[in-house]
Amino acid sequence: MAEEQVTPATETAALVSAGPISQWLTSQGFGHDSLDRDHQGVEVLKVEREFLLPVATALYAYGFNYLRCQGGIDLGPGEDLVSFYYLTKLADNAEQPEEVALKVQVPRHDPRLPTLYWLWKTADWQERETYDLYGIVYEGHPDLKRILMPEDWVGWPMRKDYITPDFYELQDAY
Amino acid sequence: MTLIETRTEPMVINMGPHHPSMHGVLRLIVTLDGENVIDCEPVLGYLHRSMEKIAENRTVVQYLPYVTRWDYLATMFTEAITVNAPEKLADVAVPRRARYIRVIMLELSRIASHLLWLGPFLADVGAQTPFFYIFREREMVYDLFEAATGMRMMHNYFRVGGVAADLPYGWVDKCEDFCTYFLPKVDEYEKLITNNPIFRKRVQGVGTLSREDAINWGMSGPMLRASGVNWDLRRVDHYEVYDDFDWAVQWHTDGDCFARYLVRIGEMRESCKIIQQALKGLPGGPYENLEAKRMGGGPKSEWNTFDYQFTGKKSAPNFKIPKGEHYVRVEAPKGELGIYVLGDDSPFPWRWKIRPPGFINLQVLPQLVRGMKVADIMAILGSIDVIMGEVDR
Amino acid sequence: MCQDGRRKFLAKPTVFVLNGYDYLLVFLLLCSVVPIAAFTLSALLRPRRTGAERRTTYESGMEPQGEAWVQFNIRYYMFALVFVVFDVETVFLYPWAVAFSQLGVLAFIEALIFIAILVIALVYAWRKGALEWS
Amino acid sequence: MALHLQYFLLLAAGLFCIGIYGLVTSRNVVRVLMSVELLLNAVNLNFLAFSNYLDPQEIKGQIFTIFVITVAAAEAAVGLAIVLAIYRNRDTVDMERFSLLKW
Amino acid sequence: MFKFLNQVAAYTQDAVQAAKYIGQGLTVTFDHMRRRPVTIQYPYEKLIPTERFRGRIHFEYDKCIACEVCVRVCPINLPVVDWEYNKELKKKELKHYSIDFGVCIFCGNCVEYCPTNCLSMTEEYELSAYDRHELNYDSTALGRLPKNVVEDPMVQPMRGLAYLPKGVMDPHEVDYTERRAGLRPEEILAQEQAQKPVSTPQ
Amino acid sequence: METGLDLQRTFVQALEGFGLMPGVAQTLWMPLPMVIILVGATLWALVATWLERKVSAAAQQRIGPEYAGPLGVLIPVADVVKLLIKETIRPAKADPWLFSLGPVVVVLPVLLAYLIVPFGQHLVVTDLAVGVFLWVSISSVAPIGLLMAGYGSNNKYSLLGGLRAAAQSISYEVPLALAVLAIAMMSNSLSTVDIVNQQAGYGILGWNVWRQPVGFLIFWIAALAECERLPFDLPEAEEELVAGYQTEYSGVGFMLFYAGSYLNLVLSCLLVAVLYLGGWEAPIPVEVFVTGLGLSVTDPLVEVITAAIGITMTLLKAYLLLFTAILLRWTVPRVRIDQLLDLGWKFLLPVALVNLLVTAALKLSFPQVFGG
Amino acid sequence: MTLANGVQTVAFAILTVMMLGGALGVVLLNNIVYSAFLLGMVFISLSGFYILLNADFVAAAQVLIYVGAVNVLILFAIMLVNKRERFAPVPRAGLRNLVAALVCFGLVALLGVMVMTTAWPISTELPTPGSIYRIGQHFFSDFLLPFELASILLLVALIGAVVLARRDLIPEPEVPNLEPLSLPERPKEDLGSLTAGRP
Repeated sequence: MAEEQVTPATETAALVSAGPISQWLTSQGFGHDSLDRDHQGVEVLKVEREFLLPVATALYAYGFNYLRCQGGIDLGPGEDLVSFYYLTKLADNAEQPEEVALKVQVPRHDPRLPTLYWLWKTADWQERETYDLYGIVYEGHPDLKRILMPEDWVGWPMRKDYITPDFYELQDAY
Repeated sequence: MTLIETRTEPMVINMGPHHPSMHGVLRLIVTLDGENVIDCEPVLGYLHRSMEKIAENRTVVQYLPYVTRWDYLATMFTEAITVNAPEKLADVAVPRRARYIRVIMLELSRIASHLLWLGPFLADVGAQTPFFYIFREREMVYDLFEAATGMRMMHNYFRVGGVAADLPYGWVDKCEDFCTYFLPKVDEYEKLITNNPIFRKRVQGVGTLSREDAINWGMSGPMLRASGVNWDLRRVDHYEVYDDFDWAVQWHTDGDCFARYLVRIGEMRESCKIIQQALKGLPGGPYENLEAKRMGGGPKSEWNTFDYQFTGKKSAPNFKIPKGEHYVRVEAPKGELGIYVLGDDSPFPWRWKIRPPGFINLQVLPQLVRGMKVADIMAILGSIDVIMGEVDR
Repeated sequence: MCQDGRRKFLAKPTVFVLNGYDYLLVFLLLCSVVPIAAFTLSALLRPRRTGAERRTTYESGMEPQGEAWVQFNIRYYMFALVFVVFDVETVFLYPWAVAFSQLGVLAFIEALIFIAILVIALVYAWRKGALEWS
Repeated sequence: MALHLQYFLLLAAGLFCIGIYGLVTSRNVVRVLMSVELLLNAVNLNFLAFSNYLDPQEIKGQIFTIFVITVAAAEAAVGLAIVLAIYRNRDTVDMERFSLLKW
Repeated sequence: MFKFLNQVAAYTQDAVQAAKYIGQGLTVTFDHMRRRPVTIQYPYEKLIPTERFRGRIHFEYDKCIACEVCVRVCPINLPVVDWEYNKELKKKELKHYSIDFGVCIFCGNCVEYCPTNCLSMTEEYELSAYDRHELNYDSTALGRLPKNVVEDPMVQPMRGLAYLPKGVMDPHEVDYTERRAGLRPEEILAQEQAQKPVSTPQ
Repeated sequence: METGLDLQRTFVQALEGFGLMPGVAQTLWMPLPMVIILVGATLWALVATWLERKVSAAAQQRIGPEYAGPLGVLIPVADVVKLLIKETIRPAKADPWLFSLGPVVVVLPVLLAYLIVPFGQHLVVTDLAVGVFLWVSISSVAPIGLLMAGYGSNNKYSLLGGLRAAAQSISYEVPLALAVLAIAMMSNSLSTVDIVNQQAGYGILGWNVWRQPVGFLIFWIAALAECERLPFDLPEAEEELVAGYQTEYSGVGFMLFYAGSYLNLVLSCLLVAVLYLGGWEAPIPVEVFVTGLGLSVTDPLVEVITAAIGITMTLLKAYLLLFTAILLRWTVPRVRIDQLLDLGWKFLLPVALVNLLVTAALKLSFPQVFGG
Repeated sequence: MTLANGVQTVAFAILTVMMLGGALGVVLLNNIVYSAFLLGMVFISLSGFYILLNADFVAAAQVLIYVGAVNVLILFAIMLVNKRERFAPVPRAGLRNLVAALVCFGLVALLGVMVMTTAWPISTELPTPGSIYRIGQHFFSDFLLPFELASILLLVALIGAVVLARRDLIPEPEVPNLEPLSLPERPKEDLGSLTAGRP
């Protein structure tokens, strides 16, 4: 299913023609892989977590001042977790501004990656939410704790191998 | 200047979840020094229903009734984004008439949402009366919704490939009536509110967010535009048929609560203008005319072609979301409402990430209220325009 | 003067010359009957239920955090301070105002000086930020 | 029963002595200040009693009382400000610990 | 001194301006006092639900083929379709059908996708009950005809904005039987034909 | 001036006519006007709450109370009954004494101040020499009650609300007192009856509002602030403090606060009417008609009619002001605490001082116009 | 006994009880807040006495200043230093208090005897109503200097009090309490132990 979709993409990364942003990054010497463009033609870059911070900083310097959306993906039970970032160049009277998506795969047993809070403040709650739902730990985040789920919740609800506890199902309906 | 020393014990006070002005079930843990706010921590999740998890277990048809519960005041937008995501991923063509109907509905919904922002915002700074005035107009919008969709709030009207039903007959006329009725009412609100010295004093210079901060904090919608960014997704993304109409992006450079107020008031006017234009340009005209033309034109009439349908092709109950991923967004009244959808060629999406504008906009609240007065918390929170349904999802 | 030898030290009883103040006392008593009556009536009529939950302090539906009896901000005190001064001032000015028509220009000038000095106090408090909140 | 000067004087004496007691025994500075207010009020009562019984025409006692009230208000303002200042430095309102000037 | 006077003048001007704008606001609220209240006094006046209104679901037992599409499109698979396979007829035979309106959100998906139109939405919205289990409607209850607001002599029926005549914004102003805005397609056609008697539909 | 209806004299004389001792007759008379004024005040406050509902409803295109009595006039009665039979909950952590005494201390000064409201030459409970000054001074007791309630509830909202209420109350007392001072200066007396008499004779032209327009505005603003009406209702700002110092109160405690606030509002309106709008004087002096009709002012019937007109006029003026206050409440937003105090200290206080001095100067220059 | 006389006697009795009870409460009660509120009661009862002594203006001023201003000031001050403070016990505190009480009692007795034995030169003139005019005239004739000095006293008091009560904010390098606010009612999760992606 999804593992078919993304994992092979890393192997065939060379086959995907690198977009302008990828080329620029390469020219600046930032290691990354290009994945398939997404359905709207936005470049998707795969970054190792060690290089997330430099690549993100480079993109910030490049002009991507707006972190649109940050979230997590679970590639399936036992598979890696992904943290994705959609970046945009926000400007006045923009016409089709440049966009780019970053994806960072982290192993399920060690889901750690650096926070982007210090680049884009908006990552604050979005990363907290991803942490809350997927258990991806963003190192360096100022206040990483559960945000939507109760503080004492056990488990990461959005992971595909999460087993829904049966205690709340239709609590008082009958 | 020297200040009076204020090293007194801070008072930690809970505002919410059961508080008259918390816009739902938000909880703020506010640390006060007298009347001054030292710190504020929002606590969310009281309305969390795990909408993303639900989405992973529902077909689009099944999921559509849920989405109006995100932002239950701008319901059309949640439906629009929910059908846009699979629709664009599957490259489903949408008839032109359906797009026009969508725009009309979206803009009506924007008016309704802004109205129900205006009332509580004014109530937050202490004026109760506008709350009743806005309900008068909002009820009319909802009457129109009810006639077209069958429900006042939870419409379930948008479909993959169009909308659920054509506009009922007489609807276009009444919608025009509403627009002509509504614009003077906005002037009346402005007369009542805009220049009121107390209101001005309460909101001007309060909760100021600079352009850089607004972008960095990921603000969107009126929050962003009030901070001096001319950024409206209707213009940026050219989605639906907004390019057909003559309208202006509302933006201000002050970045305070008053600028947000002006932006939203302006947007109501613009929305009204868009609706008027869309009603005029509706392909095929109002339902009754179109139907008459169809009846007159016979089965092979040009009025039966694709662009004059209200829906391209009725989606199957088990409509499959094709393999692929993308991030779609619409300009909701509160800001950028986005969906990241990852399909794997099954009726259920593999990942359905919602980017609610309220959630992102709310996180700047502690930043804005620090150092302000207790009363400013309400003004600022009101000006952010959060709906806990979409913040907690 | 001292008619009664036994109680000669109680020379002369008071002569109460102010009229209308007996009304004040009686009215005060009558007024205090109102809340007492309200409380009594309500005590007879109202239901009585017990329970720990209903007797908790309201704090937006959460358990109250910490004491409400905390030290408070000094700004309120500053206003009270300025108020004391101006309250005393009004007390001085009332006799002046009432007797003004018999006092003449000199009194006006004297009161002007009086007020001017207190305006200095106001200006001082203003400048020193005693009337500020931030 | 009619009211006599002596009643008021006795009352004032009582109030004064209660004030003295509070002044001597209180450990809380604010209570000490309140006791001082009691003393001043006892004096005021005396003034007014004398004014009414001994000088009913010129009522200079009333004038004195107003001045005493003024002084008392000023005293309260400054006294409490001093209390606050000391409290800020010593973090206590205990009289026994305000022994800075003792030696 | 002059500067001070200027300040005072500006201050006064501000105060006058403030008073003016507050007065302006007062005129707005004062003006509303002569307008007709927009409230609809609910139990005595009621809005007639629109044609598309999604009220309580009506179910026709005989039409149902127990296909369970309604269950599949329902967000929470709510309808309970109890059927048995009749081997002689080689058909599914419906035994029982029920919807719990305490849980139903009236999204209308079941009605929209029902292949035989045995489900329909009625205009009935007053579903209150003393016990939530009373809201679990079985096939009989689902088959009852809905109550109509217009038929109730205690109620003054009114129509929502969309069904009022053109130009009328207040339902209090017109009788509910008055024609709504817009012509019917046949009428438009008739009008057109009246204008152009020669042209015939192709 | 011994004109006008003097019920007390008539009553006492009548009783003495029955052979009662003067003292006893006086004693019998004493509680009568008091009870009447108390009942009247309560009634006016109830009418004020009803008006509040109706006017706000009208301003918001609603209907408001409709079914409780004709036009819903019985709704205040229903309120009172409801609040009386409601359970009174005292929080476990609250201080029982302060919590219970708070509302009483708030409501007592307000009730007491009705003592000095005149409705006619002799239609006043008692005409005290210190009149308005008494009102100013006893209304300064209210902050104590507010602090009691706020502190006694042991609730953070209550404490904040109580402190705000006290701060607000004291801040607006000085401008209020100074505005009254200017009036007292013009009428050379603090007695409310004297103040009205001083405005009499010229009909609407003689009213103090023309001579004291600034004072009128100051007094009105300060009175609204003292009553905690909407532009200044910070102590119970529901958006911030839920209900301020009233948060923990239910049943009768709440009722006392609620009644107290409306009693205070009615009282303020009555006092504005008395101090600035000529009290019981009609816009055109009644004497003009009386003499025009060839009747004597001392004619008993004329006296009764004059008294009735006087009472009506006073109430009419007061309710006109009340209406303004209500409409204002439903029009404007609430000010912030710092703006409130700024307005009080940095605007009203200097303006009131200047107004006082200008009044004094004018009085020196034009003694005729400004009360000799 | 006339009516007015009766009212006065009753009033005197009530006020005496109020005043002495309140004053004793002020000095004896443990809770300083109660003391402050009782102080207000003492002030009000004193103003009642003033009315009995034909001083209506002073009575109103008493309420206005003492209750409305000074008492509020005291209450604010109490709330400012409102810390539950347990005073360190002082040796022989009971004895001290007893001695003080005895001395005070002696003082009362002494004063009482003095009051009762002195032949007061009581005036036979009747007090005139309208004391406020008289006070006004005094203020601007023989008491003019004190009148003006009073304003200076008030000015000085205000300046002194403002200077004392405020302290100029010295820009200390003190870091404002940076530890994040926490939710006390729920246990916090340990971030370190979450690495293993447990279901």
